[in-house]
Amino acid sequence: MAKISDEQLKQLVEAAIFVADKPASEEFLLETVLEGLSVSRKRLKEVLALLQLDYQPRGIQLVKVASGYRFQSQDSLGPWLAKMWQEQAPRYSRAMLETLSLIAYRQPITRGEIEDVRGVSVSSHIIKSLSERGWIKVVGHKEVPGRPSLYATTKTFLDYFSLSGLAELPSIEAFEKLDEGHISDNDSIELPQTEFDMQPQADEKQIH
Amino acid sequence: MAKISDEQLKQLVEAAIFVADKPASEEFLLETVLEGLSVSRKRLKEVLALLQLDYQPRGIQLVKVASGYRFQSQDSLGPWLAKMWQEQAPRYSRAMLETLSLIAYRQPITRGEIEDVRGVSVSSHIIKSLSERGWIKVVGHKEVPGRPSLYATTKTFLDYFSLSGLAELPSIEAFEKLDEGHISDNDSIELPQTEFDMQPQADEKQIH
Amino acid sequence: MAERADIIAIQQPLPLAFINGEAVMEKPEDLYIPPEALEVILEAFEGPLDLLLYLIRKQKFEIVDLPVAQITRQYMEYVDLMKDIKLELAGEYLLMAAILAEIKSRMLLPKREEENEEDDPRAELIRRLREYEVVKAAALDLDSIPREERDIFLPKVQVTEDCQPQRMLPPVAMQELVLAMQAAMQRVKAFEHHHITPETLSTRERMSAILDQVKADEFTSFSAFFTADEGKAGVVVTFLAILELVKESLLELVQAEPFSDIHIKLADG
Repeated sequence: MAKISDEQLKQLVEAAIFVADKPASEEFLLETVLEGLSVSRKRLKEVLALLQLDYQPRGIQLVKVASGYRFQSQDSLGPWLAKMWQEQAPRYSRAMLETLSLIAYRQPITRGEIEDVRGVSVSSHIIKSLSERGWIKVVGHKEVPGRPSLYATTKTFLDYFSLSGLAELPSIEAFEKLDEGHISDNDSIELPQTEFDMQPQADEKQIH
Repeated sequence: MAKISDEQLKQLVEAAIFVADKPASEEFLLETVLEGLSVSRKRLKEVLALLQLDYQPRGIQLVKVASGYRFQSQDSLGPWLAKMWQEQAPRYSRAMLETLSLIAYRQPITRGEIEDVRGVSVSSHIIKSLSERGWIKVVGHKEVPGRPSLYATTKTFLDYFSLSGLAELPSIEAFEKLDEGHISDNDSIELPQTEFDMQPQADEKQIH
Repeated sequence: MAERADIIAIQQPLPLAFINGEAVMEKPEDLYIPPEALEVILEAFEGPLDLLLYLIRKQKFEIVDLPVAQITRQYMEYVDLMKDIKLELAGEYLLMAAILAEIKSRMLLPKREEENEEDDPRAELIRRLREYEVVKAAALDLDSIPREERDIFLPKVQVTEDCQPQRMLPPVAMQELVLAMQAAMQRVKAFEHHHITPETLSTRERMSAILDQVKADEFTSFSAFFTADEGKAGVVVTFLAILELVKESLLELVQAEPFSDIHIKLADG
């Protein structure tokens, strides 16, 4: 088997993650670009850690998301970088975000269960949009009359929000407290007033 | 006008070139991400030169192409990176497998002899594919009119099938057992049905 | 329900009716909404729980204290406003109205001694409100975390032009090779069984024989060229010979209709 120097290995892994079409997992790297180079997983992990350090002060960061490693622009640069595109980023309706949050925090969950919590029906359109974006999928059926679909979030969802796992979702504690039945009343709750200011702008795509 | 530190400017320009959909020209950068930041073209050029230096020892490089700046992988890494886009070649045809097996079991053998057994002609494509894969080679010529090539399998072939020699090929009795239909259910011979359901290949011609 | 009837009765022409509705609004300063924004606001509620939460928070109540009488009244005011501007009022809002009315009536009943906190008729509604509040907050949090397209952008790095996708060669199992060999050998055997020894029937020879047999001025039936005693091999040779002759334009084939008998004659000229 061919040998590769640490320097070459770092360059190769770096370039591979940059040019890959999707986040690159350790397996993917070992099976493709590093195939036949007798690089151990441990050595690969070391290289990845080094690269993460290298890029810490840069405009682009090496991050680990659910489906693997990828480079992405620093969060703080977002507002500036967004100027490069005429079109604004899609915005999501509250109905969609609430449905998505429930699926994320309470998965696997049925549509009926989502409706019970939200107090309103969930439109098929929302479920369809979330499925089409690849954020949710049916993972099974609940063994109750009607065998309703059980929904869960996907890796694509986590990748989109730059999360490596569900545990990284914010305010998961609130859900845990809720399950235990002792949520504190002084938890900061946003008032709806802010919501009302969000009038859709003409050039925005509002996704319901 | 807002001011931006040299460090921030470098990060912003770097990230912008990375995430842009096409090579980013100086004008493009000044008019989009740097808009309102009072960055002179001279200062931008300095930053670009610094970035080019930064990336010199890395797996990707900042290069200036006709329409602007872009990052691209280091030339020398091309052959390795190519492995990331592996195309799965279609499975071998029955004609190909039979030809290979005849060469393996009856070597050295001429193309004409293979055709005699198979009852159909052996396309040049098959011989070429097997040769390119390094599994067969010409080991001599039969002393008959036309002096046809004699084919044999290679060491690469043995390595692929983890055989230390031809003697380790499954014995011919195995075939007879199969012929007599005495194959027991726990014999580990299983093949995707598709292999044998295959329609005659375009590269096979009936011999009249 | 009498309350609601009153509101409808005193309703004035749109849109002023919503703003100067002193008769229905206890705290007009809190409920003042610019008329053009009213519809947007009412549509912004994600359902009855959302509306109730809004009312509770607006009055700075604690959910646990849930002053049912007050909240119910305000809730009904909003529901009526929604009806007035003909918002498509979902059944969920009316269902909640019924729930509130029921709680209210139960609260009015004298408390029995042995009743504990869990028998509070508000308990279930309080539980749902708190649960919904958590979901609502989670949705806002989710919306605020950095995400692709809006806050995070992914680099697009080119590979150099000489970098071509690598073609993976198909895997071959030893078993496949064995079975292929077996198939080839079986074919040899099958061929030997039907072997006609020696190879006396040559296609060329048969071509000459057929040319002798056919006539130029009348058709001969296709079947006339085949003889049973030659077996399959004979049929094949004859067939090939005829095809060869047709190919060389020496014979002409005629078939009146599909599947009918084929007739053969010598080609003209």
